[in-house]
Amino acid sequence: MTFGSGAMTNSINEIPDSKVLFIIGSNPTEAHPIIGTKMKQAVARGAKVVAVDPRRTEMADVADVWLRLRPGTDIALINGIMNIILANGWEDKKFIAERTEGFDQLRAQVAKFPPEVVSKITGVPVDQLIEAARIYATAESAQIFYTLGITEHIYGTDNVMILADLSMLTGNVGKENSGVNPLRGQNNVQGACDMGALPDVLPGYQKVTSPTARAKFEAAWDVPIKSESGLMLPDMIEAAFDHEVRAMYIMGEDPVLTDADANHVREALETLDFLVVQNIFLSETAKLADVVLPAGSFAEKDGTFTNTERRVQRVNKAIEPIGQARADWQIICDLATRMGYPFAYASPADVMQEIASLTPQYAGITFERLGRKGLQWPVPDAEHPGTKFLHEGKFARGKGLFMAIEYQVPDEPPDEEYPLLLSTGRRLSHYNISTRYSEALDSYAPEELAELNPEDAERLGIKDGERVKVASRRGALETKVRITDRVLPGMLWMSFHYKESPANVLTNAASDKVTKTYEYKVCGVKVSKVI
Amino acid sequence: MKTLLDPCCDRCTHTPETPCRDYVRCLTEGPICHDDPACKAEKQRLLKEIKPNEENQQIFVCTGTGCASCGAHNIVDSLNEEINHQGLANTVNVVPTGCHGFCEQGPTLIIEPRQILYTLVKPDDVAEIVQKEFVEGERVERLLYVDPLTNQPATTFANANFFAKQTRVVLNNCGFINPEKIEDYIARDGYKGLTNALQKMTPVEVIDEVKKSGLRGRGGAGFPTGLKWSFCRQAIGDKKYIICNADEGDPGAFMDRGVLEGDPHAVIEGMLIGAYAIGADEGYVYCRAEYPLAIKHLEIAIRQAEEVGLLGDNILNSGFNFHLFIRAGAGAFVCGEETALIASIEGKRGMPKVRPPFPAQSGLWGKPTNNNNVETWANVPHILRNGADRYAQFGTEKSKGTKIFALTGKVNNTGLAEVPMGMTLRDIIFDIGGGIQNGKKFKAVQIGGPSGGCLPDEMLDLQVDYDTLTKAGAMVGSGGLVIMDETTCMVDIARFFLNFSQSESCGKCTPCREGTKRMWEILDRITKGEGKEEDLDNLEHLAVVVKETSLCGLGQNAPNPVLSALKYFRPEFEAHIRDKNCPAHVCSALMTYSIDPDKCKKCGLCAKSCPSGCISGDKKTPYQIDVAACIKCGTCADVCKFGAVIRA
Amino acid sequence: MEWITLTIDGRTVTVPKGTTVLEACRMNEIPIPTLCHDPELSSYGSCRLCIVEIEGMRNLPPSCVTQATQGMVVRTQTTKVRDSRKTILELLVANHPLDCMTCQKMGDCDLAKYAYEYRVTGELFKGGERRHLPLDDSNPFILRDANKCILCGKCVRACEEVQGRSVLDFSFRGFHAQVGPAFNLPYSESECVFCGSCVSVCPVGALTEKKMVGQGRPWEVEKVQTTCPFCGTGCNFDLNVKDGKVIGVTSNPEAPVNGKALCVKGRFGMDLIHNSERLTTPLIKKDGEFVEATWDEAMDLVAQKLGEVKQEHGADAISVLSSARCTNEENFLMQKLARAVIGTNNIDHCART
Amino acid sequence: MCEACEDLIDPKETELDAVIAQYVREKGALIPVLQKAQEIYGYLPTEVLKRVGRGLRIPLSKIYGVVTFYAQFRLMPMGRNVLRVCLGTACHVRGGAKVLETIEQELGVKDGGTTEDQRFTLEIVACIGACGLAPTMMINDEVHGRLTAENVTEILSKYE
Repeated sequence: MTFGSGAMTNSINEIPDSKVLFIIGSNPTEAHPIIGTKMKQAVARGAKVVAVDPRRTEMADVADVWLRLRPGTDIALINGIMNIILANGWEDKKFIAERTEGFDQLRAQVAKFPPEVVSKITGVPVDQLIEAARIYATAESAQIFYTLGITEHIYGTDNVMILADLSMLTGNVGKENSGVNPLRGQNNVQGACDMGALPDVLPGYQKVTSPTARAKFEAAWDVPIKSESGLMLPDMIEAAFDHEVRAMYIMGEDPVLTDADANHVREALETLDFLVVQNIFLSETAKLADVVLPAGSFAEKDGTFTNTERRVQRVNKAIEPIGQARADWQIICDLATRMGYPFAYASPADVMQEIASLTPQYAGITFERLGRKGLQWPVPDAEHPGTKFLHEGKFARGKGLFMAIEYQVPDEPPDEEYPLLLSTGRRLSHYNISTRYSEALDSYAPEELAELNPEDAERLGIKDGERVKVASRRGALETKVRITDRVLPGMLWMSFHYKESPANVLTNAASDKVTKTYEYKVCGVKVSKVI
Repeated sequence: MKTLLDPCCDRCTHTPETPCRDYVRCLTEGPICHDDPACKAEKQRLLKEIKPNEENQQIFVCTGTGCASCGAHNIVDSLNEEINHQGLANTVNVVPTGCHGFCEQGPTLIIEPRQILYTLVKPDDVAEIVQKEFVEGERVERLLYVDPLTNQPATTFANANFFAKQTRVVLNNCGFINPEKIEDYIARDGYKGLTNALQKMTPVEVIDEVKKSGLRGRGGAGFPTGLKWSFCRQAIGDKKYIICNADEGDPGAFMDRGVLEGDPHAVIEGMLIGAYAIGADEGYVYCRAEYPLAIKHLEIAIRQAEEVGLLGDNILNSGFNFHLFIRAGAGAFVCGEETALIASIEGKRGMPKVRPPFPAQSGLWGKPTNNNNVETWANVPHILRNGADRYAQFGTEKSKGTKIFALTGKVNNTGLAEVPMGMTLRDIIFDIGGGIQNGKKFKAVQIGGPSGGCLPDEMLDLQVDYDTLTKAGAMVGSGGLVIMDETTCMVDIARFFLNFSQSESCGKCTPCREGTKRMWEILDRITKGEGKEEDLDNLEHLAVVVKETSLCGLGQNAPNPVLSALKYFRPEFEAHIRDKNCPAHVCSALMTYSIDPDKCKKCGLCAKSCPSGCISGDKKTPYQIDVAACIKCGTCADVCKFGAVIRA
Repeated sequence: MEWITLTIDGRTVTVPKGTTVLEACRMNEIPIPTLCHDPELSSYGSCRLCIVEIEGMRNLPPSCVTQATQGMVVRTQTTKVRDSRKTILELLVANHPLDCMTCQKMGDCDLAKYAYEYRVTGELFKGGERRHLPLDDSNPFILRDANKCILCGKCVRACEEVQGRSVLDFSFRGFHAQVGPAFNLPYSESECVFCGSCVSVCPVGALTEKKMVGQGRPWEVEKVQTTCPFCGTGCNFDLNVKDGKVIGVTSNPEAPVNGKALCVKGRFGMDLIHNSERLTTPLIKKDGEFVEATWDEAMDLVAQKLGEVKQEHGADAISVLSSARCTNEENFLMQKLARAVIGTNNIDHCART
Repeated sequence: MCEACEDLIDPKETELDAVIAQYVREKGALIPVLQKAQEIYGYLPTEVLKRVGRGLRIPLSKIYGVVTFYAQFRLMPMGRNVLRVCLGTACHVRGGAKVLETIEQELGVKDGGTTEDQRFTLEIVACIGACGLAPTMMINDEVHGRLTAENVTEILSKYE
């Protein structure tokens, strides 16, 4: 990363006082509704909004400028905006001089993206590009918000880095209401990363490749730790497919529905010698398992979640587990013990003690301190009040490094055979897979409604509410369609909530070279009416 | 043809873009910037054309809403016809004007300079009027106004009782200028007050002058105008607004309409002066949509003022800017309350806001805002033209100046009357108003509309000013005087006002929304003869709670008509409840109908018109009413030509 | 900070400048009834229940919008004040159904609380006109009974000021005023996204959580604050528990991120906890079919199988998928299991969705 | 544009859009726009309110709130002539009720009603400020005063 790790630099409750919101590849009012409401409060208090999205989201409706770019052309767009900023001398020269390096390479790169060219690539009119640049660059403070519309591309990392460039170019980072904020998708994706549920880092982003880091944990755990990174999810799937991985233990997730190219995932898991799935429902993945372990829901256990603004908060047990179900942490402890390494934790509070002792960001955290309000990491010691926003004064890596980013195209753009561009995401009334098990929510939004532009509908002879067959190179499904100008012509949008219309049998498993994030946002499909 | 507004010669450089500070004075006393007898003569001639005199006699025809509805426009047309026909066009001049105020006798016309007043004029009278007045130099006696008390015809309008006791300051121009011509207003010293303010005074001095005049808000509460202005002037704000409240919603009041229709520039000049004093550069006139003519005249006036540079930027080269806009109300009485009015201008439901903050701090769009009603603004030019002392000579110690009252109801001379503060009700009702119609007995006068109260005859010698009336349980309000005679039922009147208040309540605060409704229900019960003994106490208790706990003036004053009626006419309420009797014979449910066999001419009209078919009889036997079946609608009594049906 | 001193019911109290009389009273445990006031919303001053007597002020000013000033003398419990409050409550009750026995709000209803405290009889204005509006039962989440509405406007302000949506507003006026979506359509036909903020602020039974109807009375329910298991925002709320069952969710004003605000999933999606399809026992697949097993059977099998794979193919032949849905503690333990117990770095989760 | 397409365009809609465009930048534009819209359509159909809402970016709930607050706005079609009978104080004490009765019988409609032949819409209003001529009524923009049960019938006959 150009200045730090993947966490919100600012706090959610700073949002209502923002002067400028630059929202790109993110649909907060549906995917992060409460953050969405805070943004609308900001608008009510006079904040300016730049929305960048091919889809007409609610924020696009209230935006001062809505840049309706072609999916996947974000890099060109941001380069163009930086080009305009430099052309008008709107950059923050003092900030650039004092807190950044690599500006010259950036300038050279950006020079290749004059507004006219960018307008051609992105399909956004020049005057809108200029207005957006003016609003963002000339504001006293401005926040960037992005979500999976930025990361779920094969060049997702580059997308993120160029946003960092934009913020540093204008000095809109490292102060209140100024920063670059990823809105993390899942309730505890931040925490899972913090806790080192990643193949390359131990808790607290301490590299497995670092001898000192390993030494610390080996001392604490009294076992050797492998020095080379392990497999990322997509590689695990491939390795399973190639019989290099023989057994998998999957807790709480359902890759068969949530991972790209689902059919391929299913095949891979079927080839395993042994599969254990631990979940609260018999998920599509669980159906493939040799052993299924019933877990307790969040209401049935104690613990902590860490939200997208780095706030560690309590989860409190409200009821006993249903039937014989057990809390995931108890199951893991049991297994470890049975495998000859006793995990003797009396409670999650004990676990947090060990976490604090090994994770610098969590050093000052205890269940007692979290109380009703939680704490925002880093919390270096027992007195520290927590950290509202990151990078004040200096970046994690010292000076912020400008990265010159080259424009790239998606792995599988539409073509003659698969003429429509499929993009996927979440809707307000559901959350991934689990909310389907809420009677209330499911009766309210019982089925998929893929969004199709009137032009295409006209051409394909499809009417609102009709059922269609959607096919990609990897698979096919049936779904109802909603005809709406929320999507661009040539585009189809689907959620991935519905196992009846599992969008991920269509999506492309090509992934980002660094993070291995699948390109959920772009692949080619064809649509035909079901007769 | 050249008008007073045109430059006398090419030495005059005044335009809205290049304004001249002496523009207004120049038109009437000019030229100022150069001395040229020819120009002077020219200006004097044009001035004469406007002001009536022997060579230029003028017929002022009232075309205010009242007279217009009685065909005043036809009269104007036939007058012009007749005059041309008689070849008098260059010596006689017909001027359609705003309200003369004498609505009862409309259409009226006044011939200047002779001050002749003709009343109840019809188109057929026109030929005779022109012949007699302008050819033979005679009067048309039969059209002169006759005093109902003395039976003497009034030789001039000034000695007609209706006008004689009035002091016309605000209404000075009403009826004597063409409201659609700014030059008429200027010819009668219009915009001189503004010129004085801009040329000779600082904003603070203007405010002090208004304070000194003792002017108090004419909208009802009577808050000192100068003080109000100073609050808004002192308030911090990058922008300030002023508002003219022309949402004259009080049933029985129409003085604001009279002023807007008859002399719109007086209001504009008043607002200009106020804006200069307060430091506002934008203003709104919020006028109810029920006043189309007022809005029309106002629109014309604003356009004309803009054309000559009296509205806009750098007015009279003083650096002072002011822009004026009209907003038509959409029909909600509560919008007379200033915070509701502001909400309405902002495009919201007209629901009052809690104060503080007061509009002077945070009003229209959160900016400091000053709001006065039409009559208040119209007073201001006089103060600045003639000085506070001249103004303050009228009125009482605490209530200075004059007040326009709208005389209506069972009085002989209905219309608009402007009198000095402090005149007694008796003088207004009997001298100016000419007493009660058809020799009936005075019973009560309702002052101040739904916010005011009913006063009985023992209060007739009360001095009309803010404090005295409030003490008596009424209020000046906007100045509606509804006169009631013995045939008016006070319970029915109280019920009428509560019905009005509860249907106009915005519904925001509990006491007004729910309380006025329940008060009305109790009163309705009583008029239907279903009143209970405890009703009066409950009613009084509820009235006090609503008065003391409601959010805005509407709710706080809605109980006044009930409380004052209970105070002065309690026996009449008790009669309804205990004796199931309406002394005034108004509450139909409490009435019995019978037919006097001696008076009955056996025509059968009553039987034919009786909706419940409860009247029987025939050519030979007098008709009779089956009291049991009678629904007490009163139709029989209305249709009977011989007064044979007895109400009791 | 500038401080001012005033007298309330004979007590001398000192509060920061800019405090309202109501706040001053509440800071000092002096009870004042309110129906339309909510610290999270703009002040409205419409219910008039918080009226007090203040020396030198005419009428009875509402304490919620009256600023406390130096030397102010306030009386909150005089006969006049109490009588007026009682009359206002009588007026509200006169236009409010008296089906408290079966009302979902029973035990948690502010109107009922004050009516009881002020000995309201409901007799005073008996027989007068009442509202008769249809029940809005159009959606799975919110029940709207406009006849119980007291027009305090909290829901209108919450929808506009907190949610920025303005689905609700007043319509008509005076006695006929009501609150609802445009054209008073049912919620289901409006722009409503069912965040339930309106429900969370309603002081009476006009807006209630449909799924909680008949499930439990406030005094039977235990409230447990916790963190929402859905998106990454990290909203907090109270799980309402009765007899070991989660019957619904209510806002917790303490919530650091979201205050009273929630979205449709957080407020109404928790019935998934007791979904009949929940796994209640370990399952072992025997020739293609799942059969129920004991924990010992299942856990021994897992331990044994993983052991075998490690033996035959090495630790890296095992991959562990942790979960962004589970707690920090569980993720920590899972990666420790992978690294310390199994001995592989093959640990990952769907970090990227 | 071809004639066929021109036929599809609703002139009222174009007029309304022009009004919205004229006011869209102005503060507090809602009420004037609704007043003009009602002039164009004679009343305020739901579709028109939605169009105004989209044009001025005002939530529909607020527009409905405003429309139902002010007496002037109509959600139902109005007759060719709007007849406003005044029941203000002056008219009340001078027998306005009787006049109203006669009119109600004459037209067969009550307050707020519209005759079947769409000739009249009857409204009761508080005061039209012509109290001097009480009892009074207003038909469209014309005021009629000194009404009696007899002369109203004749006045009504003048309106088609």
